[in-house]
Amino acid sequence: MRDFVLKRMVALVLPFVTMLGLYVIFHGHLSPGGSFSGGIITGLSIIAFNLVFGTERGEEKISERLMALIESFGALWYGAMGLVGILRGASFLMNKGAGVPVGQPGSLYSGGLILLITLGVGLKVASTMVTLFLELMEEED
Amino acid sequence: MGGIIVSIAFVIAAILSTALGSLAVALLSREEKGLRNGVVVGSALLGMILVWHLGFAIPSGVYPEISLAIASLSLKLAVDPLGLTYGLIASTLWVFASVYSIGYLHGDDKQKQYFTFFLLSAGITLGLAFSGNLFTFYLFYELLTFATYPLVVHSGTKDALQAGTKYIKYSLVGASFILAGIVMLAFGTGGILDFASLHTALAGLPLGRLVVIFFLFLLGFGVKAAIMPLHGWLPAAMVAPTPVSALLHAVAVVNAGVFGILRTVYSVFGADLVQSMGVRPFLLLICSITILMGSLIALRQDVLKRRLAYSTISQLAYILLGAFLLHPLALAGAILHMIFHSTLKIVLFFSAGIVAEETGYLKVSELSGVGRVLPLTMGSFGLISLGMIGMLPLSGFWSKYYLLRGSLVTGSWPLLVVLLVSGILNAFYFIPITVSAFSGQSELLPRKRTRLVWLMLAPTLVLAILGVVLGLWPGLTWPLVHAVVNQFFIL
Amino acid sequence: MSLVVRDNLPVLIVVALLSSAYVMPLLTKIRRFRFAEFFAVFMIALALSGGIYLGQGILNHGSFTYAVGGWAAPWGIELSLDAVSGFFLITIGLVATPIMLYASYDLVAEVGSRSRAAWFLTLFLLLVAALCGLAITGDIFNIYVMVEVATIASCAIVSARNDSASVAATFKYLMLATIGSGFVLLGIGFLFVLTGNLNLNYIGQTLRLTWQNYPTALWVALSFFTVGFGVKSALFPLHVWLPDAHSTAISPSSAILSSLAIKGYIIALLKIFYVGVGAQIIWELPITAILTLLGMGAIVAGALFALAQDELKRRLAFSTVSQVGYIFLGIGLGNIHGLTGSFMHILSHALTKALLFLAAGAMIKRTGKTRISEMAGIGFKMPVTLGVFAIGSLSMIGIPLFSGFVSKWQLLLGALAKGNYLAVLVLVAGSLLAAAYLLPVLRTALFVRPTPTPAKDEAPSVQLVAMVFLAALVLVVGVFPHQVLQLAQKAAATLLRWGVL
Amino acid sequence: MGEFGSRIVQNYPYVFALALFAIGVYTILTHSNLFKKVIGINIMEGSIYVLFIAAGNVRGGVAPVLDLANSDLVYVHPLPQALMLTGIVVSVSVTALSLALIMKLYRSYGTVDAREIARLTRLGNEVGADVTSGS
Repeated sequence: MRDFVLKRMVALVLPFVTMLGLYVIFHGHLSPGGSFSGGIITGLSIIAFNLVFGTERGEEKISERLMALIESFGALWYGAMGLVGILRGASFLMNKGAGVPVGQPGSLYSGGLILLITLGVGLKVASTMVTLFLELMEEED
Repeated sequence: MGGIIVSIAFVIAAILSTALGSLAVALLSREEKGLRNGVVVGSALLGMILVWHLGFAIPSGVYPEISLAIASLSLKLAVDPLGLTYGLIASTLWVFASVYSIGYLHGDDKQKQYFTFFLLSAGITLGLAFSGNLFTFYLFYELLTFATYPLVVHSGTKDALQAGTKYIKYSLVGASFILAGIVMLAFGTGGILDFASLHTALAGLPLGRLVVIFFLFLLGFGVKAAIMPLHGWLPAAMVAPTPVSALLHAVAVVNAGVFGILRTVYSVFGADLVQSMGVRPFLLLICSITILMGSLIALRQDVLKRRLAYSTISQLAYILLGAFLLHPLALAGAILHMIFHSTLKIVLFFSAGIVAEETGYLKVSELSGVGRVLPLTMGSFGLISLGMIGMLPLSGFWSKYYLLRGSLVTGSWPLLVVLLVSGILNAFYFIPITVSAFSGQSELLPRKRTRLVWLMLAPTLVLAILGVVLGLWPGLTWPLVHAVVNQFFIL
Repeated sequence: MSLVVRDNLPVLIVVALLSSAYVMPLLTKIRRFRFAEFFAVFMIALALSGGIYLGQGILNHGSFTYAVGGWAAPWGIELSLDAVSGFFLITIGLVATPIMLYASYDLVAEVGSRSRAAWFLTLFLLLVAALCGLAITGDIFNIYVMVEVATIASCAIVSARNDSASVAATFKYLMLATIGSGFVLLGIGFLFVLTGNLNLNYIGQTLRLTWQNYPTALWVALSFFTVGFGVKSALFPLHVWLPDAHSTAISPSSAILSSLAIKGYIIALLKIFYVGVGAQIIWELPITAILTLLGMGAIVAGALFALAQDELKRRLAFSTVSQVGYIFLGIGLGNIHGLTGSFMHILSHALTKALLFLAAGAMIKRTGKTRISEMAGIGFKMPVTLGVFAIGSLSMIGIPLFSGFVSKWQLLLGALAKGNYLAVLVLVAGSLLAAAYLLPVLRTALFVRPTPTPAKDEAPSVQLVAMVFLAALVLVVGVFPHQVLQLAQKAAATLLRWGVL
Repeated sequence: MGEFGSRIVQNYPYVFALALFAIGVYTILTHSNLFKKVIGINIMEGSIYVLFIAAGNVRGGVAPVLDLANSDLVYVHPLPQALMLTGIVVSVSVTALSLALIMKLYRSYGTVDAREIARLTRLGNEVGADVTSGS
């Protein structure tokens, strides 16, 4: 793709899109949206980069191997957060009841583990989207 | 005989000795022929001794049993006179057949497979004999089909495979009737299937359902007993090696069917109940048809083994006739006939096998003059076939005598005609064979003694002598027959 | 610590399986592949022995519930550990481990590349995790999620080898399975609208009081479930995807799909019908009669289709259609014997069909022959494999002393208790037909001897161990079914709410 | 009929959802173009979202985001929305998987027509049979 306007535009907009995605992930427990929507937006920003600048440059920025790593990490992170409840003597995924500090309602840190879980899920969703995209691109070769 | 220890352990040991023998044969390498033959004869012999031991204990009247829970059904082994009769016949003849097989299969490259299943069938047959309830009976009955299938298709030819398929089809369909019957029975009695307690449990069931169950059993066991419309597999299965035809299709498998019907009539329903179901005339009619048709078709067979097969069909119906007359005398006749027919028919098959192996002749029309080459073989064939016809000093006479008396006592005089006509037909299809074998012209080359012919001849002769002895002293079997009759009729 | 593990065992089993599924891609990148295979086998064995332990515990100490996240029943997701869960967990444990062991041999060569092999392991673990999840969950939407995970994993597992035939079969499977999911979700929507609950027990309580107000809506919802789960568990005539999918997949895939995956959906159906709606209501609606009819049709039609196949794996696949009919027949009969028979058949068919598919896979791998008519004399080449195949066949036919008989017996009693003589006939005919389509394989392989006699060339010992283990289980369940049967009866009693109402 | 008609009108979201569902299933089953099948799947899934969201709707309700300042707000039922989020994730996965499969199919068969693929598969089987019986 040699479209100058497209490249410049995307280069300009992408950081903000990524930022928006992360914002949505982090505010999942406060406002509409959450890990899934945020993850999709974050993932799409990476996909857009790959589309516009080509998969080779995409690979340079974030390698497929790293993506796979993040993907696995996201899922394992969720499991690990769930185990916090168990390790504190309560049940799986237990939050407040397991003694996790929950913070002030309405502030960014509220809801205890939920933020951390959302983060893991968001990463997982983003990386999965990218991996799926890359898989489909590869098949074409 | 008070000193004899009677225990169910003997039954288990007898079953295990043959089953483990089968396992040992399967594990031995193909080449170790000597050891394998030793194992085969040894375990068959051990099984026979153990069963005979129990047989000697009959007068003591102690009948041990054992139960094992399985599938909400109990696996039960028990000793009773009827089971002992079948067990004694099978285990004894198995020893002879195993010796004969070793001679017959000499040089065959599938001996290992053959003897594995040969011994396995022996174990299953003993299990069948000493089954203490219907479920156990059904279990061994079904397993017997699968264990004997490899023996039927032993040669691996297309004919053999087709015959095997036919055998499996008939048997499995039959067995499913039995299963349906057992389920209906179990459902009606609340799970009671013990032969010992079935009578009382059946008492409350509606007669109509009992008749349905009875016919399900009859259809099922009738397949292996080769009752006339269900007999198709038996002549086809004659492609099997001769010892298999002799043992399975004259003794073990067909008698399993007959034994099943005896169990159905006497152990499951009881003579009184069968009487009150009003099915007796129909049953007698079927048996008469089978007797006559079997004999008539046998007349027209040229292949010797097929002629013997139809003769078997006809003779088995004698036993069933005795069973269905529901009278002590007739039952005695039936039990006697079961013993005698097995002993005699196996001799006939053994002889036919020796003839086929030594001369290559399979057909009756080819046999003229064979007697001069194989005098001992054809001599025993001739003598024993006389017994089969029911000539006076030979064993077949006594069983038919009791059958006749039984039918007269119960007033079923038309059966008299059936039995007499059939006897005449028997003479027509047996005597010409012997006559032409000894009188006809022979163009035979001197026979080649490539096989271990003495291993085949010895059991034949011993059994022929046994057949004669039983004929001269029929009282030898009396304790057994008496015990069976006593078991089911209060005399 | 051990107490912590024991208290949280239900959720830990699923978490362990899911986590190891996601660890798998990492492992294959940093270690030798052998290690990943070993790890997968180890994790499955570990998690599933946990499952078996749990099932034992339920048998001995009764059922219990587990609130995920500490949120109690009507609000949170509740795991309901009753005899049904215990039974299915034991089934999964006994069957999935040997299949995984079998698959671990030379997996890379089987599916083509290391990355595909890693995918296979991930998907396999995901599928098993989803099945465990289905076994333990008491929440209707959770059921949907698990069903979806299982569906996607099993679709992907079909095309593990990536050859064109299996991809085409996968696509067909995916389309129909998705329609099935659509119906299931629609049914869940109906139940949610009717009761306002997602917890099965609460749905049941609400429906018992109010169902007479909207019988039609309930009836429609149940039809949706029947169609949805019917497609997924290949209930005749919705089975069209199964023969292609199960016959083109690699053998361990076929084994797990045929033996466990479709049973998971049946367990879900049972839970929704009997826990969520309740036996009393089910019996009032014509649904049981329809299931009985479909089950009988499946038994006969599946077997007839199987008879017409010459390709071994296709024949086994159609046999699954027929055997699933037994399970649905038992569900349709709906009495204690029928349901016990269904549960026993779930276990027995899982063991048996896994065994048959694995043995068939070993035969096909060694000889390259896929058609039964070409298999003359394989028994001389691979006696042990054919031996276990014979055990599987006899069990499938329902010969006493083999596990298949135990379930057949219960189903027969159930049919008689219902007075349904047609079902008795079909059950008996079904085993005859099973004999008709399985015994010719044995006949050709064992008794037709090609010349010259082939030399012995047995399957690799790891795979033999897996198959012999399954065969031994078939025999153990057949000869000593007491404990398993008791658990199956308990599961059936749970569904019928015996002792609850 | 009048009562029935009024019930239909009252429950129009559900009727709409079921109609959409039927359209989706019809598309999947009847169209031989694989992409259209995937579109059918998405229509079908969409109909279920409609059903759930309509079930959770409260007339005059607002999005279920807690507003501490305004305590007398009526919220719509948040549960169906959460459920449908999961439903969307599932449908995305299914779509992704089917697209990947379609690409593989296109590479091996050179077509995205289901009938054509079935024909080619059958052909392949027959050729395969010939090869094996000949060898």
